[in-house]
Amino acid sequence: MSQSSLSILLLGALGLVGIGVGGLVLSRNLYRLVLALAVAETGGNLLLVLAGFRPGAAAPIIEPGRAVAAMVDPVPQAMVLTSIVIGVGVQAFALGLAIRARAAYGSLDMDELRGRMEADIDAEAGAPPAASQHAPAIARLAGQPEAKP
Amino acid sequence: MTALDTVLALSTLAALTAFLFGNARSYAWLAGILLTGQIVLLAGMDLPTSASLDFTIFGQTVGWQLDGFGRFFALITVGAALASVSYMGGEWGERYAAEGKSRRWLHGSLAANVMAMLLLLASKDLIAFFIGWELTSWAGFLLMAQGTDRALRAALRYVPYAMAGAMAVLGGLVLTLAWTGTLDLDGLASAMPDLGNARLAILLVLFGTGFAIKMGLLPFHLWQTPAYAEAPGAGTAFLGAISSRMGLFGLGLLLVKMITLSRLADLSLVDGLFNARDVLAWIAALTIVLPTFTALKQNDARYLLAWHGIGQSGYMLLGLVVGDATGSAGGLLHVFNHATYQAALVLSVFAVMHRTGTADLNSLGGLVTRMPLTFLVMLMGIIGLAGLPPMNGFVSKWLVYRSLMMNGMPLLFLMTVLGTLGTILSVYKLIHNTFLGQLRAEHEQIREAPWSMTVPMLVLVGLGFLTGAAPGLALRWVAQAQAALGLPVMSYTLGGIESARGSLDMLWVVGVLFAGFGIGAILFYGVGNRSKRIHQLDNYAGGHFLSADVRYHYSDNFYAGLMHRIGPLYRGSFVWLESALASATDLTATLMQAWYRQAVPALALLAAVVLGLGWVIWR
Amino acid sequence: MLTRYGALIFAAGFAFFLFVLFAGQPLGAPPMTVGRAVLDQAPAAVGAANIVTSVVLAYRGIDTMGELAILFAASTAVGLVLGRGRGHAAPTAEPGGFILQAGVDLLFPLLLVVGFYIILHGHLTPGGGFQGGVVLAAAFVLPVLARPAEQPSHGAMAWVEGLAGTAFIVTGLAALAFDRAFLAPLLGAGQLGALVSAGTLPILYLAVGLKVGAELASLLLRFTEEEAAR
Amino acid sequence: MNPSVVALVVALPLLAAFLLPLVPGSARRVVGPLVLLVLTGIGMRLWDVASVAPVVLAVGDFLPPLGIVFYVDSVAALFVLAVALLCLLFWPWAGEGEHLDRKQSLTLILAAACGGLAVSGDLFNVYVFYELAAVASYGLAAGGRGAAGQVATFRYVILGSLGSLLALFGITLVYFMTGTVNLAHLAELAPKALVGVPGLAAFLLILLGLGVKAELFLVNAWAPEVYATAETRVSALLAGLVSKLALLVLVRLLVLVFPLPGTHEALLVLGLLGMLTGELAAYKARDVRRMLAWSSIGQLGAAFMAFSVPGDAGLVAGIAIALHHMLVKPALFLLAGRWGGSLGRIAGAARRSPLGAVLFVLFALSLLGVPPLPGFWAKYLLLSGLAGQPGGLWWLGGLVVLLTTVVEAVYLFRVIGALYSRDEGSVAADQSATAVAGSGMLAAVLLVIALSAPVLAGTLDRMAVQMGDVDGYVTRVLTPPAPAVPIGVAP
Amino acid sequence: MTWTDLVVQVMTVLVLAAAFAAMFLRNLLGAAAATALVSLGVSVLFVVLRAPDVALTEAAVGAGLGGLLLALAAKRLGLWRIEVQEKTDDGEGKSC
Repeated sequence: MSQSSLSILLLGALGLVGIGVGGLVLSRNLYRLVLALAVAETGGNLLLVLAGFRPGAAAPIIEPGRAVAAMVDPVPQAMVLTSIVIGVGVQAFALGLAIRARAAYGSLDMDELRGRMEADIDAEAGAPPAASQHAPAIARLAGQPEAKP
Repeated sequence: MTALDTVLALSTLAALTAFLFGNARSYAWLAGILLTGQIVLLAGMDLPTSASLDFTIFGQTVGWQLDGFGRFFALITVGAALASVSYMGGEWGERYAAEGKSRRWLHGSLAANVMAMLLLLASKDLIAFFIGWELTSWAGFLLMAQGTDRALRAALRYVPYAMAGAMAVLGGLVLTLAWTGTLDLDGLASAMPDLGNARLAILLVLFGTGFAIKMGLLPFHLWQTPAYAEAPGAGTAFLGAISSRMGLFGLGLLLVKMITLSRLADLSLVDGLFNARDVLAWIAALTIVLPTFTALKQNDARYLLAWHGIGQSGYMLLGLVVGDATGSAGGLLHVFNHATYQAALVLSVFAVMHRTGTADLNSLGGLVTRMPLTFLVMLMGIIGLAGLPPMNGFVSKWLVYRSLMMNGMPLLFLMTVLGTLGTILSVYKLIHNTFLGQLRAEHEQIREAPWSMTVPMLVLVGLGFLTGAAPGLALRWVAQAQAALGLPVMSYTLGGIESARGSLDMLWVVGVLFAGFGIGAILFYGVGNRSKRIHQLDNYAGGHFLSADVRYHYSDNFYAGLMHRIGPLYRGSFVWLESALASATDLTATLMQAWYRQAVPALALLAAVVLGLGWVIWR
Repeated sequence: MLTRYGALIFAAGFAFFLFVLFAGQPLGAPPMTVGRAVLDQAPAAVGAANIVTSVVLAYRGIDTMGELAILFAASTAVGLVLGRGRGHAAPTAEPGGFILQAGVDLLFPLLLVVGFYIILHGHLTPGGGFQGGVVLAAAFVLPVLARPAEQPSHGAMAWVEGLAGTAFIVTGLAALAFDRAFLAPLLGAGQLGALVSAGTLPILYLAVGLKVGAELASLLLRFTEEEAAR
Repeated sequence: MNPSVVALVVALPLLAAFLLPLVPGSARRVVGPLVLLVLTGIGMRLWDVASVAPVVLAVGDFLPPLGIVFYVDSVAALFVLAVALLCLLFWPWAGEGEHLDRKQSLTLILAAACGGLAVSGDLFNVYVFYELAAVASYGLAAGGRGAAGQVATFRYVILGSLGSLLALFGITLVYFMTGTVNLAHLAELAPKALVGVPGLAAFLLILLGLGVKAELFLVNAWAPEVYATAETRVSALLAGLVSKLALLVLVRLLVLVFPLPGTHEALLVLGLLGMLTGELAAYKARDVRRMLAWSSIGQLGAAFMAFSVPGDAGLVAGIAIALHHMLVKPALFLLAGRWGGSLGRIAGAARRSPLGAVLFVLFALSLLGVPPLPGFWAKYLLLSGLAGQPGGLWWLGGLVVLLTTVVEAVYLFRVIGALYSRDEGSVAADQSATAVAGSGMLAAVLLVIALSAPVLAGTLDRMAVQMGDVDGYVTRVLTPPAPAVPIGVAP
Repeated sequence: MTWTDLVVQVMTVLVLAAAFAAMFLRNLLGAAAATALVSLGVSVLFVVLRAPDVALTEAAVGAGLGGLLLALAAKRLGLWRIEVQEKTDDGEGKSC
């Protein structure tokens, strides 16, 4: 395989990472966040496999008949196996959380969920709700003292 | 087991027993015995005495050793504690317990203070010093926080000051270690003067700030008044008498022993415009004047005295910084003198509070007929505070004045005189509003304070009078302190000082004074006595008669005319400074918290990574 | 709006910087410091024709153990989040059409066979415990999709999970009995390329496959349970 | 001692976690504690051995650097011990049915992962254990009180996964440059191979990636939310234990693999910012739980600053701070279980449970570094380490430490003042007996340490020297002690 | 230019396109499908990179299992009813 397509592969891997990370910071939908994470991790795995690849080398599997040819580095492949499974495990857990959050707050919008969460925390602590983003700045800066019952 | 070990063991024992049995009615006796034992041991101790406990940690040896300087302060500490404990032992303590407040904690925190201060005063190296310093701060906090929520709030206001001071000292400590390689005080005494000017200035600022905060020097004085005034009576007496002097102790070690005054004088700041010594002297002078005139405005006797406590510490520092034999002797002697009459005054004020239930100078008056002994105590006390003969306050202040004149510092001298003027005015307000004028109707049934309270007060003022008439008694300890610091030792006599350029013999002064009183009395009574006793209420003012049901006492808005003149000078700048600092911190904190409340933390992370990689790549 | 553009710029910059970094690396010419040694020694030392397998199960066996633990932790955590304590309410979804059901019935044994084949040949050919385990999981989940009414018992699955994981660790610990280090391959390398070779590797891979299959199956089944039953 | 004992540190808790659901009901409750007790024994044994000479285990008898290596020096042994004890202290005893089993399994897995992080000597293996610890702590955090916790955990998962991704890039970069992931091998190659821009970039990526759990500034925004919503038991474990192990791993990498110019500065700056932001944010916190969360961020910033000091001085200071915080913060979180609300609520709580209040004061004072409590020595080491450096950033760091300590004093004493104030709080806030007992035990340890400080100081120095001994690490790992058994042949 | 180069180029383009789709498709179910497609494409690339094990795993775990998980989760999240999630769930819907 030519060097140019190696560069293309590198670009592809990093492109996946860029797209995934971009989606991770851009989107506010929990489900979409999980997707973005999956895409970015796929890119990372591709990169890691690339780290062990040599053009013209064979897959690291010995066919009994054939003589042992030059092979690609097997260690990164083993690592990638691990990281793929890890990624799926985290993805499943995140989806479970999203389901619960949706069931509790009836929304998948991160901003809304975050607001509800802050409100719950303050309510449980018995502290007055924090000054909202829309309150005049000076009120936010002044900050409230601790709650006195 | 050296004498110092015994003293420390006794103080520890006192603290333990206080926390165990402090609630018992008769615990004060045990505490008194333990404290007396410490006084005896301290007085009889040969100097320097080192403790047998010491250990090495992270390459530094930590140990304790008491020299003349420390012993001088230690004696005052234990004495003040003894006075407070005996005051607590009687009716006052009963009332305190009856109000549902914990005598255990009061006794305990008092004993803890004594122990901590002894550890501090006996420290042999900076680590031991810092340990003692912190223990003193937090034991002081404990004592301040006793009793009421007002006291707790005042103590909480003390926390940032105390911590800032401690951290300044700690910073100085580590820098000292980094620069000189030693933390032993004697080793530093030889190593520190060799440091360059810049480093010495840094150390001076760090240590100086820490000590100044403890001492209540301007501009770090705001915490002290409420914290000391709101504490329970015995605690207030102890705190006002000695607690903040630990700052002076530290400054003495730093300025005189380690840096030495001559090196201080060479240390020129703002390229030679003035040297560090002048700066310190002027800080001291300002500390004399401003708090004193703030005291003039107080309407609560406790606050008034607390403000004076700050002002008087200025005299001590000033004398120490002037640094010749008489000046330093005056400064150090003033520590002892101030302890005697400050404690007496505070106790008398609390005696009045004990009977009348208030220390508000606008709601008292005419108590002289009801509480004559307390009146006597306060009278002698304010004479000492104002620095007039025959009390001991006169001696120390005279020494300071004299050294200022001799060293050609007329401006500073004028400042001290101004301070004394303010002192006289405000203490007159104190005694007038409390004891003179006409008795209020609600105070008709007031009785004299119980013996358990009057005796300690009388002992204290008696001590003040004695050392006023025969300063030599106290100057012994002072001379040892001077020697330990490496200052020129003042040659003293029983009556005062013997010097070619004007000596002072208080025995003569007091003798002449009382002779004068006697002659006056003989003339007055002997040669046709025309006086006639009238009742306290049988007088008239402004031309029209007052019937006995209208009590007339001119106390509200005291010194109206004077205040009309100097009132506009009170700007409250320091309060403004403090609140500005607080709100600035608040603002920064809110901004910092905004980071943790951001909507998309991942975005910030990403941005950071990108910037970081950019830094790495184009570095 | 501004933050959105900022995010785009940062994401692009991130990718760009990574490109700058990795473009400077020996792309296509890895140092193979460890890799070459592994390639040289693995066949003799471990005896697996599939060298990746010998790396996964022998050289980096601890990684695989951690990987199993991660799957276990994930499914446990999902159970903690989605689970409803004891007993599972029967899903309310109606069964699928005939075609689907029949297809699944045909598929089930096929998947089972394929899965075990992949697992047991993991040391010879591409594939192994993880891949085969996924197939097994699919084999058990598809019927549920077809007939939501009849669910396999979580209890049985838990047993498979636990025993498979235990088998892996015990096989590792067995080495201690022969005074070897933890997870050292036993039973000799055998003849390269034979089905019965590579010592304990097939056993390990079987354990991995069963555990992964059970984990993933229970994980998937968690998601098939309906919200309504909560 | 058979070095394979080291493997038990990981294998045993995992085995128990796998088997837990199969154990019949009555015995099920004792499995976890038993295993943790055994782990404690192993930790003590390892401590004894490792304080003489570190223990090396080549897993599977594969000669390093081919296989994975476990390396136990005295620091690692101490952390293994701490893992066992803290997991025991915060063991989920009560709970309903299956959920309790799950929490127990997750706690066991967390213990295994933390033990693995402490002993592992392989970069990618560290990554795996880090992920394991991550997933376990996600689960525990989400198993908390209600949906707010699950939203917070989701945000935590997103941030943590992004971090792991970064770390993976760092590892990939390292592999590109050196072709190995064995720490000793890397330490050998680093001076030549891991230099310049890529090396520093790899360090930055790994630092920010693994820093998420260590509450490193920039990646710690999850902490307040999670600690405020998770069970205090879990918050205590995360803040006390997991963060320290992530820290330990990062320090190992810094010492062994990345002795580059610039790494220490980066660590210093991040730690400085963390301390500044954490302490100041805590100053404005409106409830105790989040206050503690932010203060732990600040403390970890201090630890990072300490480790940023080159040489053994930095290691000594860092280890001291980490251990002290590992002791104090869990206790404070325990007490915050009942007193986690706003100050208005806990007003006057000291009258109801005086012992709890006294314990709170004790730990607060130690956190502030009031002598002679251990916190003072930690702070002293940190400051003297920073002061020993030639000026510049390091002195700025020292200044920040001093100033933030003042802020810390203010907010901690705000709480103490509320506890002891004479007006009544809105809710009855009696301290729970278990919390008092647990924090009481920790307090006893604290006081013992305070009394035996001079002795422990020497031990600390030795630990730091052992940890900083790179050449020793390389030789011990890469030259196997005994001739390896001919591989593949059953004896 | 050998066939591998061709495969690489085609698959890379396809994968990137699928990734974009996964990020910007309004229909989240479609986005999930696109994500699975990304995994599949990458697994092909793995084959080209002489990593058959990884390819199998990526196909089985990443594409198959991951896709199944996403689909089931989407069902439970009620994302199969497109018109509903348009309004409530999709954050981008509002903030664009």
